[in-house]
Amino acid sequence: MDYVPHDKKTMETMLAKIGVSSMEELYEDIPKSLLLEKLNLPEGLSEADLLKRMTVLSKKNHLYRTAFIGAGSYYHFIPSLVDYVISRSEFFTAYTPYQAEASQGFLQAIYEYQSAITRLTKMDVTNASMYDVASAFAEAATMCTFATRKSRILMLEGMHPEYIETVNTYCWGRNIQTEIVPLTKLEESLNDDCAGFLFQSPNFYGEIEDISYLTKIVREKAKKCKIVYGMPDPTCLGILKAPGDYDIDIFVSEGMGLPPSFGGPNLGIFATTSKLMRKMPGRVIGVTKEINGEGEGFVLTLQAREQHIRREKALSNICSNQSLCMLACLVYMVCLGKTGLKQVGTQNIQKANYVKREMAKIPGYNLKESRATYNEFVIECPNVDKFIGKCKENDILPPLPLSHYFPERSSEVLVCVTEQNSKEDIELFLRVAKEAAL
Amino acid sequence: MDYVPHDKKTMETMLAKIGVSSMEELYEDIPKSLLLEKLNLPEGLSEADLLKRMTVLSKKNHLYRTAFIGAGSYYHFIPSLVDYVISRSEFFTAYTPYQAEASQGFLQAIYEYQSAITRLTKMDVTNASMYDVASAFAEAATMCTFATRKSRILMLEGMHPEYIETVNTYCWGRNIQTEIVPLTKLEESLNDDCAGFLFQSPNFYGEIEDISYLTKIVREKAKKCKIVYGMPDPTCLGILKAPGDYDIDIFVSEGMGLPPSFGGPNLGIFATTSKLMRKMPGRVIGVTKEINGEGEGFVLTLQAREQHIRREKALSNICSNQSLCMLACLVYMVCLGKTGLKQVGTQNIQKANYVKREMAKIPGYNLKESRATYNEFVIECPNVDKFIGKCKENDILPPLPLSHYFPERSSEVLVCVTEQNSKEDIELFLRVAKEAAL
Amino acid sequence: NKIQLIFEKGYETTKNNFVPQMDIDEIPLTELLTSDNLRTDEINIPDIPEFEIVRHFTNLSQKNYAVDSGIYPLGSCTMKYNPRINEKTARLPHFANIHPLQEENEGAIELIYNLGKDLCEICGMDAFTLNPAAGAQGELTGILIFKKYFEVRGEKKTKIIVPDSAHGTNPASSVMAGFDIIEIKSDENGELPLDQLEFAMQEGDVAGLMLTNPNTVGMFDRNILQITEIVHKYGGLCYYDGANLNPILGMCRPGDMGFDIIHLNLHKTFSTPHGGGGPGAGPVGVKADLIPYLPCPQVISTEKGLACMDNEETTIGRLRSFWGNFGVLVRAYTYILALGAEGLRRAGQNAVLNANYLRVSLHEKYAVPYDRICMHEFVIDAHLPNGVNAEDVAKALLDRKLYAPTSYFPLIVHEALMVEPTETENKRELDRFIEAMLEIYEETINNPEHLKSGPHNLDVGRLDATLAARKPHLKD
Amino acid sequence: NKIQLIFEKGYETTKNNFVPQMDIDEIPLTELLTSDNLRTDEINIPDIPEFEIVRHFTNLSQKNYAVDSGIYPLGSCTMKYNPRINEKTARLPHFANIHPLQEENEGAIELIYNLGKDLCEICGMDAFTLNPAAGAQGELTGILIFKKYFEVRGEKKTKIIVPDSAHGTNPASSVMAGFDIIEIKSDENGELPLDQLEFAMQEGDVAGLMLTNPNTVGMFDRNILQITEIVHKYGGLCYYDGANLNPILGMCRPGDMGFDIIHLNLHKTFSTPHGGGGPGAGPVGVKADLIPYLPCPQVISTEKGLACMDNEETTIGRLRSFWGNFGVLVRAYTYILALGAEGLRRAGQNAVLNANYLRVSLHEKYAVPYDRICMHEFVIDAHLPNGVNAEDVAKALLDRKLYAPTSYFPLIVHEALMVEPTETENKRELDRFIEAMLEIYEETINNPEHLKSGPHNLDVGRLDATLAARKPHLKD
Repeated sequence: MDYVPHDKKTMETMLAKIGVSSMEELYEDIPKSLLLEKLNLPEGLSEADLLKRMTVLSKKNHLYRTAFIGAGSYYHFIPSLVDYVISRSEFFTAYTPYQAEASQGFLQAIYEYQSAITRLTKMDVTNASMYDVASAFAEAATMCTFATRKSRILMLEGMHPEYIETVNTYCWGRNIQTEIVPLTKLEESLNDDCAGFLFQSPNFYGEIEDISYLTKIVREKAKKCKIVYGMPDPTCLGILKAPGDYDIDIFVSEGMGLPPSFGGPNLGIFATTSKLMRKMPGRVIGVTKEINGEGEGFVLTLQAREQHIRREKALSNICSNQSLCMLACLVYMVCLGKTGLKQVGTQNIQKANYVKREMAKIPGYNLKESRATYNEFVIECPNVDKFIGKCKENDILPPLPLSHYFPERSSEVLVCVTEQNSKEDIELFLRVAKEAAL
Repeated sequence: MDYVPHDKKTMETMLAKIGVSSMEELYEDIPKSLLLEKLNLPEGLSEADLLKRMTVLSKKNHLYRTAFIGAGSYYHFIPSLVDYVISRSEFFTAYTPYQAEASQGFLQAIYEYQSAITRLTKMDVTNASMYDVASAFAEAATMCTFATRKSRILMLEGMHPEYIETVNTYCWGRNIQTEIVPLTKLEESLNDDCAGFLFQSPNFYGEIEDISYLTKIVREKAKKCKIVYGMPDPTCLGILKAPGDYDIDIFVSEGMGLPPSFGGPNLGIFATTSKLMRKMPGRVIGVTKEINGEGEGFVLTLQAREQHIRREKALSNICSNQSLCMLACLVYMVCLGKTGLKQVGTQNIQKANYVKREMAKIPGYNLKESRATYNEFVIECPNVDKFIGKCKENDILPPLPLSHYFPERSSEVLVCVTEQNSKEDIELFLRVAKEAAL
Repeated sequence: NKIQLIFEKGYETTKNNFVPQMDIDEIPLTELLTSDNLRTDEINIPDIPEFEIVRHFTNLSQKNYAVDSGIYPLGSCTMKYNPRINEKTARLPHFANIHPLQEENEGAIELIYNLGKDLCEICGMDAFTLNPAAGAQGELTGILIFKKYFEVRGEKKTKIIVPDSAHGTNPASSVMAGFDIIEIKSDENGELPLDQLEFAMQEGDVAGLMLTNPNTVGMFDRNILQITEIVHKYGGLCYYDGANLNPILGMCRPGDMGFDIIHLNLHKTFSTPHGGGGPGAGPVGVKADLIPYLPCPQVISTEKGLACMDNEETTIGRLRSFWGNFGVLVRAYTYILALGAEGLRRAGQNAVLNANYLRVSLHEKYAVPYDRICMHEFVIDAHLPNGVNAEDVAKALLDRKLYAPTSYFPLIVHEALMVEPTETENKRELDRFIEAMLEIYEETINNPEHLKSGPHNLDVGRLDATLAARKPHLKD
Repeated sequence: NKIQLIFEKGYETTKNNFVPQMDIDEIPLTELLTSDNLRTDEINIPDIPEFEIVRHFTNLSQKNYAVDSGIYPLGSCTMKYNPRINEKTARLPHFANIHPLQEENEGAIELIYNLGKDLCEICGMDAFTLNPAAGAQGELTGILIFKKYFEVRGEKKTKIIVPDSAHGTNPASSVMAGFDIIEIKSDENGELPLDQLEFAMQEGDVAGLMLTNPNTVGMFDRNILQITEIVHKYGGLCYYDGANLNPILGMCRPGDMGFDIIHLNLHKTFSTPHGGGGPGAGPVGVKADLIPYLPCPQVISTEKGLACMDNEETTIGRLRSFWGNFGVLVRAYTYILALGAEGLRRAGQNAVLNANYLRVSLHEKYAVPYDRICMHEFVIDAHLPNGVNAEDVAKALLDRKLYAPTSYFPLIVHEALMVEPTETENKRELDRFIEAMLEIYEETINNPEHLKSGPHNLDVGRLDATLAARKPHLKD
């Protein structure tokens, strides 16, 4: 199966028009020694065989009936409208709307996304998406150095290990120094050399940081230092104070409205203040007027920051990003609206905290921290392996053993509970936990 | 969850404009004694709960890995484009294109369907679909009586029992007499009182009738009698002579391009000759010109035959039919094209006949008929119950035991093999048959 | 804007490849078929590149107004929103891919049973068959039950009463069951005159009455209880045409009004998509004494659970193969589960609210022959200034990216525009419609010729339907 | 045509109901959160009726040109057909709904491994990472591998050579890895001058070269073997920007040309949808000696089967969370399985055929600065009669329901229109494009003002980009 429309006769007509006699002649610029006979790949499949093959392959993954894992990727209910909208081929088969006048549909949608994100976060401006929250954190770190002309980045302990690794990679590239600081050593680590202070809340362990304290201390101790606040699951904004209500400079997050899909695609939300607008990487859409009329329309704007104009002086190399995912995120937000967003946030915190309380009552299970948590928490188990095994036996995707990232923390798991876990799921899960303690 | 957009304030504004003070006032025409307090139905569900509920309900059906059953509903591969097209909401949320100028898209598609069906069948004209082949047979029988002013309908033995029942129901309604005739008694049954002669080929048992003989004998023995040729699975037309190549008057068939879906929706294909065009029931699209211009466009036409104009003098009460299914059928046909249609036909006959030959070699299994078959055949089994049971154990949807329709034929099954049965499926099936014979 | 048919997009040796690769040894087709049945010519459907097919139909779809485009106020068609979740549930693999004859069908059978029970509650009936594939087939089913009922009782009844405001399918269906029609003229309120009904019933050979209530001018017949009483008094049956059930959802029930048989249109009242004209589904509900006549197969509840009943002696028989348009039933059941008791009532009420809001917003400029509180719809008589008529108004609406009401129906209003907004239209869209209608009214005075020559902004100008019927061009 | 944002479509008490019903007992939120973190204000996103959302986005989609609408000849973007089957496989529940950290992931891991292997074969490389989320992130990955490679070897290399025809991402990515740029001017054939390359490499502190081949003017650099040889001679590495891989699919391989690192754009060459600007995927392939530097996590084949490798000492680290844009990988793998060896080669060849067909059909009227057999694309220099420029031509194409080529890139051609039709365009569509271009040329002579003030047939007229940047209006 291929998707070339031409038949032989058409090809011959076209070759004649070009003035060559064979396809091979079109490749005369290529040194003979480079020309291949044939790739060592199997023959193409028919659509029927392809679908069968891919279905069989997919089923080598196990799909659990219910899941109690998060750790950066969360199971939330996605309204049917989301897939309806992103399956409209005028959206998914378009490209970056370079020709604005023929692309008002997608441009308006991006503008609406920008508006919705600023409404949700109460930040001043946002771009039209980054790849994910990890790389958004990394780009934010870079941006801090541009904004401050300093090159020391502090990350508060408790960030997702993969986000820390990502920030480290990007910063190493630009020769920016990074440090991970525990809360207890924060004050002493801060100084005027700091370009940026990054923290995650709810953090990797599900705990909500004391953001007012963090921002206060940074502002006091580190002049000019930019504050970057990030999170993996923005559904918490349905009940948590908006990022823009705190004294922060940049907000980053993973998106919403997409299935886990083994970790991607999703999107990175990236928002900042008006003051830092022109230091922000990534695509942005603005409203403008017709040159020869009074009508309004949408265009890509602030392109002077970008690589295709600025080349080596660009703020980042990011160009195409995650537009269709951004569209999904927009549709998710407007489907839920303020009421639904609040409901989701409420259900997550209530259900997760219910499980947390109930698990802590089971002999052998101990909570390690007392801080408020959203939809995740860490708990010490009497027998992690047995617990994980029993979950699987009951077709429950088990919590993440912390040893996955921290080999030394072999007795703890990171439990996630969302609105998708029904009462029955939760009861089964608690029963399994009990059994695993025996 | 409901889909009413108004909030309270809007409702109040509208009620005020109408000049009433409550919703209840709008129902003053209804006798008080009829007014309900509340329906005895549960509360509405959220979309998330709804999807879960329906998924659980659906899974009470077993979905087999592979199937060897047909008997009027066939598993064929459906190209991904079919669902893409019928999922375009401009198609699926439209209605019958009464306002032609704003509905040229669907009208053109129907016209293309009409063109494709006449190309496939070599009949002169077709309507834009009936409900299914059973009711199409029934409408054809009625049409025969209109065309001949006679009221005796003969059906050749071997038609699907459900089609016969359907024809009987419709004919009983109009006080038309029906008879089922075995091939051996056909000649003596035919006479000039016959309005129509209906036959199915491949028939219910998968056998291909001798159509040339049938048409010859009907033309000889029954003056004016119309001949109706029908089939449950038109994929056979990829390799079988076109209906229009025989001396028949009406062709009916089930559609293509749709999943079984427990038997519906699908569509009834209905085609006839130019001569009988104005006796044909159902919607038809034609090309016409602009009144004030030179442009061409599509409109519903020949409406003078239909119920909304002719009322009690209409040829049928059919109006809305199966348009979206018709669209699926069109997309299926153009996706496959002449090459694909021939491939499907070839694979079905080859695979089914391979299984037929191989099964017949297994001791205890006996073919009952020697006529040519397409993708189905009847075979006598040593132990039907054991065979059916073993199929299910191997996650094979088993062939239909003929006893389902004919209690006396308790040792036979109707086996169907299509292009969807891979070599592995077939080998497993044959192995199961062998085991069931032991 | 030349028409380009899909067939013009083929190429000679294009290789689409949808079908599984052949994996068994073939033998010559001539060994399997005779020369009399083997096709030797090529099918005249070209091989068209996949991408061209995608573009072709994407493009066609964009030339088609739909409910998703804007208001679709087709009277008696109930063009409400088609929830996307319905499309998802109907496509669940364990619904979409199960065979109608497989034994492990508990989910499907349960759905059929539950949906039937819910419809009984909604309509006040005792049993439902979900087999009929469309409203029209439902009507036929219902009228065949009339026929069977009297046949079994040995009563000779040859006529059915239908008001002149009825849908064309009513008389057409009656004739399909061998009945003659007695047409009764509606009175000045759009209601059925009781005296004429009684007069007709007295004849003795009348099987009963087919009635739409609310009727096609949007009026709920205030005498409904007397009507059904009269029919029953003379041994007749009452048939309820459910096309207009939407406004009374959860408010009152045809069964309570005295109807014996009812058909529904799931694609109208229960939100399954109209699909450009199908697939629909036309369930038929009956009172207890008519259950024996329902078509087969039926799902019944027994001590051992649900079961399929196939061979009742008195059944009218079978209407089509298998179980009906099951995929449509899945959607309708999804809808009922979504709305629940309260949602259904809200749907009905707001359908009435929207219709009356349109009516009072338009009746100063447009004549509304039955101008009192209506139900789901109302009818305008568009005898307009300067000879502008209903068709001209319809085309002018299309030009404004709106859809037109049902035109020239019901027949009792000459220049009828039958307006049914449904409950899912929001006020902003209703106001857009009102504004357009008032603007069109101004144009009837200021620029009537422009209206008479419309539409002007669409893919084609006004098309010649007469020419189409005179010289039928039904294929390329 | 007033803009109406989705937020204007809300109602106060609308009850959308998507979320599961709460089924456990709640405790006051104030017991779970402090006043410092509990949100007390309402989120300023209205509750909008479901149907309005559906209509809004359906309507927006119709205001958007896409590959499904017609030719989309954006040079260097490879806007080919996005097969529908890819969408289906990516949505298979066992792909779409699996968690990145679950252990029972054999299918996903196998897909990643197999796709990597196939890409190795297609590109002549030894290993691939599929983690990068986009071409630009792939470039960054590649350049970080440069950095690591020299760091580990203890060599101080601070510069990277980039031709002036390069994509803007090349210098931007290089800077992100701390390198300075040496820009080399392309010669009159659009190729890299060997002498200047050698001169630059001789400096000693050059890490290597980034090259697109065929380059952005569509020319395959005939000296490619000498180029990579020169770079290697001075200890440098050669980076292949895979944006333009499409025309050489199955014909020749970057690995064989001497490249050490390559990134691909799956959304270009391997047909995954561009999605309005993402999600894409930017796999990076390397020769064997660079494998230790690949980002983590990697899938490797071991004696016990496939395994995930995470902690290689020498890795450049992690580029993003988890495994990359897995859903995009599923689509690309589906595409490769569909095409196979023969199909990939046919794709490449026909991309070249189509580009050259357009080139020779246009070069009489339009200046083509590098006017010889091109690969997948060619560049027009649109200095046209009466001062008509590239932008004017672009808008005139939009007016004709076509899309415009990439404009004003590459920078080495001033009024550049960079035309890449791809192999999935059929000849009729190519001819429609040619006809439009020739018609536009006539118009430059007969009616240049009309062109300069276009577009005229779209939702909006030409928009003022300068104003947008001067007064940014980035939200409502």
